[in-house]
Amino acid sequence: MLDFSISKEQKMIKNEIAKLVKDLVVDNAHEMDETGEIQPETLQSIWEMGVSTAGVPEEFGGMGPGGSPVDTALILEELACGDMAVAVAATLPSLFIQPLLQFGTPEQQKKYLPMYCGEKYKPCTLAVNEPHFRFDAVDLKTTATRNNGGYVLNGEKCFVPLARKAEHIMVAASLEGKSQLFIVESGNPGMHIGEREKNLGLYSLESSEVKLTDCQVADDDRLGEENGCDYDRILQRTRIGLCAMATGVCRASFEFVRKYAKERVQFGEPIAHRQSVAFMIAEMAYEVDAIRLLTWKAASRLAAGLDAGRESYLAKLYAGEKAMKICDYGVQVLGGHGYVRDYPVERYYRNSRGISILEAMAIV
Amino acid sequence: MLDFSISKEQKMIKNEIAKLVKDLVVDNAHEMDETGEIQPETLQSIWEMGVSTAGVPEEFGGMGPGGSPVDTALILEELACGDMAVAVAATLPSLFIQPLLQFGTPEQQKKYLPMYCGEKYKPCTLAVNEPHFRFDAVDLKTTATRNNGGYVLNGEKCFVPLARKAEHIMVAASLEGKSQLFIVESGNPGMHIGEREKNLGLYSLESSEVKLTDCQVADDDRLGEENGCDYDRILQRTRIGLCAMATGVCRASFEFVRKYAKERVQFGEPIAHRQSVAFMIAEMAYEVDAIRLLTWKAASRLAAGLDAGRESYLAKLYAGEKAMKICDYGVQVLGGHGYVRDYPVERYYRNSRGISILEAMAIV
Amino acid sequence: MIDLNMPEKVETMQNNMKNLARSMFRPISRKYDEAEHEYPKELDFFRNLPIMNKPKKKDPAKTAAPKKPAGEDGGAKLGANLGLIFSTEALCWGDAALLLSLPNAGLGNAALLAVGTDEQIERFGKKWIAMAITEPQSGSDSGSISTTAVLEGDEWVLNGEKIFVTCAERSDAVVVWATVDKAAGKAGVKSFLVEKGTPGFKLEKLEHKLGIRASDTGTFLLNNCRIPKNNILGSAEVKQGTEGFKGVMKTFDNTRPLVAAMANGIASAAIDFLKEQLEKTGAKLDYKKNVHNLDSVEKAYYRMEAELEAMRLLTWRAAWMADNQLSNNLEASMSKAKAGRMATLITQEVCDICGPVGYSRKYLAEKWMRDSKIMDIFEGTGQIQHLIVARNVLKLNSSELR
Amino acid sequence: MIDLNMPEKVETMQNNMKNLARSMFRPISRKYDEAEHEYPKELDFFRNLPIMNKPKKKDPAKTAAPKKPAGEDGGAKLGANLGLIFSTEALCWGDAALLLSLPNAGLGNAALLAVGTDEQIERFGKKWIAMAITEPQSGSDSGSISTTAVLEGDEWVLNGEKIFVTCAERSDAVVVWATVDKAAGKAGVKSFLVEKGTPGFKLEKLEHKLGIRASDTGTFLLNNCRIPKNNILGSAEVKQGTEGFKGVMKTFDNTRPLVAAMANGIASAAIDFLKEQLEKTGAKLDYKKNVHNLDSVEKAYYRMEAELEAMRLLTWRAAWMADNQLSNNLEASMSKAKAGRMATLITQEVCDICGPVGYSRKYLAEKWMRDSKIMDIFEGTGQIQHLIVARNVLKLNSSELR
Repeated sequence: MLDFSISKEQKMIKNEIAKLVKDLVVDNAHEMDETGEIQPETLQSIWEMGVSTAGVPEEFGGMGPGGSPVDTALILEELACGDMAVAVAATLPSLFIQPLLQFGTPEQQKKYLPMYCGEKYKPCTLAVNEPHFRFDAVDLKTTATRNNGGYVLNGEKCFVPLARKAEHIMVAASLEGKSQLFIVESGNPGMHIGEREKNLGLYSLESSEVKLTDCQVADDDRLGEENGCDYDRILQRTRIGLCAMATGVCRASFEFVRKYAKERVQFGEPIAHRQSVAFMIAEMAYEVDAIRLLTWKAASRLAAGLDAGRESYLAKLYAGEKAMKICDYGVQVLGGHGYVRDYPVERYYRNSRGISILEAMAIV
Repeated sequence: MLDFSISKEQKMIKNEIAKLVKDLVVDNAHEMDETGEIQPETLQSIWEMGVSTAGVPEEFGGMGPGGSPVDTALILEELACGDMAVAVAATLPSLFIQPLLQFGTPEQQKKYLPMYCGEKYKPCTLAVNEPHFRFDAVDLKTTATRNNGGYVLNGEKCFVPLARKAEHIMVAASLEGKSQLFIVESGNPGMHIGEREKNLGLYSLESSEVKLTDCQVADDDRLGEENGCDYDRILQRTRIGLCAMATGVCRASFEFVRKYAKERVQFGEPIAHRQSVAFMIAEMAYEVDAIRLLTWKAASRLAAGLDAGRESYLAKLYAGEKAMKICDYGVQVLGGHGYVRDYPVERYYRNSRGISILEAMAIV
Repeated sequence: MIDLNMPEKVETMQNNMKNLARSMFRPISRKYDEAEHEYPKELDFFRNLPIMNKPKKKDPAKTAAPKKPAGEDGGAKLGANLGLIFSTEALCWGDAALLLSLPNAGLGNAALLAVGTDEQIERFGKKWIAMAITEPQSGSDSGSISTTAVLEGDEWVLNGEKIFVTCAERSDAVVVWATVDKAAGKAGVKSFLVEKGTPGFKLEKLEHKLGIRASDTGTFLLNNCRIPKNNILGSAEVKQGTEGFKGVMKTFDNTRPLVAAMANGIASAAIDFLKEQLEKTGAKLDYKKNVHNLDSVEKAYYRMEAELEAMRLLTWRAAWMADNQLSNNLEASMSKAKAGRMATLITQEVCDICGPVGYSRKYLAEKWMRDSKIMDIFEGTGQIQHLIVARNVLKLNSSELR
Repeated sequence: MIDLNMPEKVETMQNNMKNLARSMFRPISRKYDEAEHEYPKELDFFRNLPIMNKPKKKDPAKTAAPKKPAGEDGGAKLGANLGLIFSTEALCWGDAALLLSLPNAGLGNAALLAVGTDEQIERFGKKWIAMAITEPQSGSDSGSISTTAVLEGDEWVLNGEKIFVTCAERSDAVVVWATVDKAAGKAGVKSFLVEKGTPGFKLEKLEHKLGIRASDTGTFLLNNCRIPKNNILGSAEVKQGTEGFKGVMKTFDNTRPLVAAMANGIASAAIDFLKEQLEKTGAKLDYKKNVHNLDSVEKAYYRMEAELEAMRLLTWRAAWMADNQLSNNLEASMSKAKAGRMATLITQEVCDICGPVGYSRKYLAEKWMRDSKIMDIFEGTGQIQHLIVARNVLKLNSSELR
């Protein structure tokens, strides 16, 4: 049933998150970006909303049934509209929990879910990106080979959020030509976690490179053990996660600029009265909507149990390109003021480039 | 010496052509386009300017020294500013003459140049394009193989201007992996010239497909005989020719729209007073200049005897993309009026798409 | 609850429409592009097809109303507007110019059904009715209409010139926009049913166009053209302010998404054509690899397909809102702004990529490039759409943002 | 006679500048991007380099004049403007923020040399002089300057606030734009030399920026700041009309192509970086195959290189015209409009294509994306440039096309 309306429940969740974001994130986002730190209380407050544990059975500490991909997309949009780094950090455990929930063996679920679905926000993470030109999430250079009844991992990962703080990292690696996920404990001697990375965007999100050198993991450290996991399916979900965040970042830029253009007077009139400015804002308006609709469509397919390979691929392609364009317009409308970090549009500008480049930063 | 100024001689040639175009082409271009016919007198008048025979030694009927690639670019811009189909048709013999002049053996020059450098415009043509998806001018599907001391040609060509009227067609074919040119007489039983083609643009330019089926030509029908020709060099020159015509078509669209926008009143003011319209026209203005400058730069390299492979390649890539954009703006500024064939902008729109698609329609 | 999955029955319906377009439109697409102005007699087939005669097909405003209002969990409706959007895209995948030539399905028919009296519907319901709005001096500026209608006894006397009338020759009657009171500005603009053959009503010429050549676009002269008093559509009263005109302009909220759907149809035809070409060369489109690791044409293909998805979703949303009685003035213009522009760019790019195959009239790609361009122009140019979107989101009036 | 081949000596010069940039700028590029506001002491090396001290390097307006006028066959000149364009591009290939931080090469130095008296040049010639134009309420609208200068006896008394002053902290003095007669509008705007340490002249804050972080951009407050009467640059007389202001604006005709050259430099750095990455993977760039038969990144590479060529040629032309005493107001804005915008888009695309390598601060691609954005903003935004181009080609004044 084609339906563009947000349900009462969805509106409620959305409003709650929006309130939290307004109270805790919006006014602090600049400082977090400058200092590189997100207050643990912020992450804890969002954690308590149960965003990452919706859908996790209560026996494992979760919220039980609920949390459709569409709902999660709505939540990610709201969070990223406040700050994308917060959105990634706050929902980071989902990147570990959701694959486990979908593809973990009962033993794996029993072992890990209670560990990460407690009352406290506890970092755990997913390592997909690799630090080289022509990186392709479907064609990983990191390898897993069978060895001694377990697996040996080799390769380099980058942009692994909170890698230094996580006790477990789920690592994507190519096993016999097929991408699979492996759970590596932080103390594993074959895994070296690098210094904090410096990147174009997401200044407040701590991330690191992760080097795997003959990193031995056990048989049951492979997600789904011998059955493995449907890695493509996970990628679909993380792509939609990125799109949902793109919607949020772009909406933030659009809303800021819309207000600014009406207040900023040049040549005797608000700059919003000029077609060149107004038309940029019009384009921002419908492109934000377009990204959101593509996100919703891909998420709708997942919600209906359908494959979203095509939809998530096209949505990420679209969101990656348009997010950059929208956030570029955001800076441009402010002119010189858009170029200084006092205004949030420059942060949106930097963060938006990550939409196309990054993989697996959030999951629906 | 970096110099952006047009010399007195160049200005003179440019003005003469511009006058001819104004007198014979501008007001008739629409009718030519609708009827599909270019008046022979128009071609003859332009022929008499010596555009195609500049540089051809007087002993062969030419104008003797002169006619640098830059000069030719200026001429092609003026002609195409009137009508691109006329520009192609009027200078078509150059596509036969220039390769002969540059790479023909003395015998070949002696045989063909006087034939085509007389007082009368006489069609002869060059066949490069091929009617298939992924056509690539540097990777021809038409083949030439050695046979009985001569060559056998096989393949299909398209968009061959005036093929039905030309007594000789120079055909590009791949010989032992290297593109070469072969002169084929119109009566050759191995060459079948198809019906007049219908295309997106250049309605008044008659063109045809040419099929070569075991088409036997003699040893000395290969341009340059055993030495062959530098086909890449010829492509460089034809690409610049297309760019020069692109400059003309785009300038015509720009100039028409500039005038129109100041006269057309909507909502109580000329539409030129609206930034959305004015900014399109500003972009048209500098993109026309950019195409022209890229054309001049590539032509300057040829004029200095330098390789223009990179410059002609980039210029054609640029011109192909921007010509479409400029001529699209041209239609858009006129709105509904731009969509009817009474106004020339719709013709520019169709013709502009040919810049990127077509190869070897003019030569500098 | 948000759910953007297309219902199966809609997909089936759209496939049926596409098959109809494939079998009825595509085979004659080139023929009537070449035979400009000639009526495609093959379309008479559609005269008796119930689907095209039902009022709701061409009267979205009236029949769109669902039984109960849409809302959160209130059971959002898939109504007439959305249905029309899906069939329009499918038919324009076949041929947009032929769709515009469907008998008895003119914009005037829609206007009649939307605001005509029962008596008027009775009199004109079986006729093919065109719509005449634009004048030589008013393109985007519908408010500056200078054709006049003066009531003399039991007749309206019309004078003026109308251009860009679709189905000018084929139609049986024309809805003509004219002002009954120039001083009243937009509020004075009314529409009138004028039958072919009325003295003083003359088809002056047919336009030769860049594209949609199968559609006969023409100019009418009205020279003391007298029509019955009750041929006015809606009230003759000139209301204060611009309310009346806003009503007239509101029909655009239904027609703009339709134009967007036409754009989507043409764009999808072009993209499908490119896909065929690609697949013939052995390319496999599996939506997996990073676009930077693909062939340039494959990347272009995916980018265009993503744009098409965005165009469609914006269009569907606008129509869905109309079906659910939500004001969609903003969303209608968004869909048209986006789809009109992108269809133009997509068809241009497909021609470019296809090279000789995109340039030759042996194939339809070049036709689609010509046809699609009108979608960025009629029912309000892209610039006008951006203006409407900007005024909406910035909450500026037409004197602040001109 | 048209000849767009670059003379060999110019190519050599540019290569030398590029080598200088490679050895002096690139190694400290990241360091001072991170250490925002810290003066790059390594640049002291340039204090004594003759090339940066020569007036003509920073005084195009004055020294650009060739011995004889340019003209058809008259021997077109390759002068100071073009020379500066070439070296600017080369140095910005190294690092644009460091170029903007070169000692004693501020925009104020250029202004001093352009219009200062001998006495003023004597007094200030050895100083590093910044330029203060923008105010919180006047960005693009230089005509609305509200900082005032009032003559009291032998002193000018200045009051106001100036933002976005490049080299705010490092400079020894600042050229401040202020109005001596608000009622006179643009004609009342004059510029004044204000030395650091003058009472009432306060550096209020330094900006944290998206890019060009090595350049210290700051805000000044002028609070009853008294300077000697002869610190005014040019005449104190308020001329009728806007002639005086036009003169001030005319300096933009020289500086805009310079900004364009900076944009070209950054864009070329990004493109070269992509080329390196491509070549490492074995790609061969030979400018032969149809772009539709290439890998998507190779196609993108060629498209960006073509854009860069266009940006350069438009820039060179504008500077060449200045060197040859031709009015270049239109062409200067064309170059800035094109280069500013495209450098932004090119650096964005290079980051995208390079993926993780484009996103990490281990490499400079992401820095160039941040740095280049200012080129579409300062010295007049892209929108202002389009406005100027449009007014020029359409022959409309600023009240007709606002």
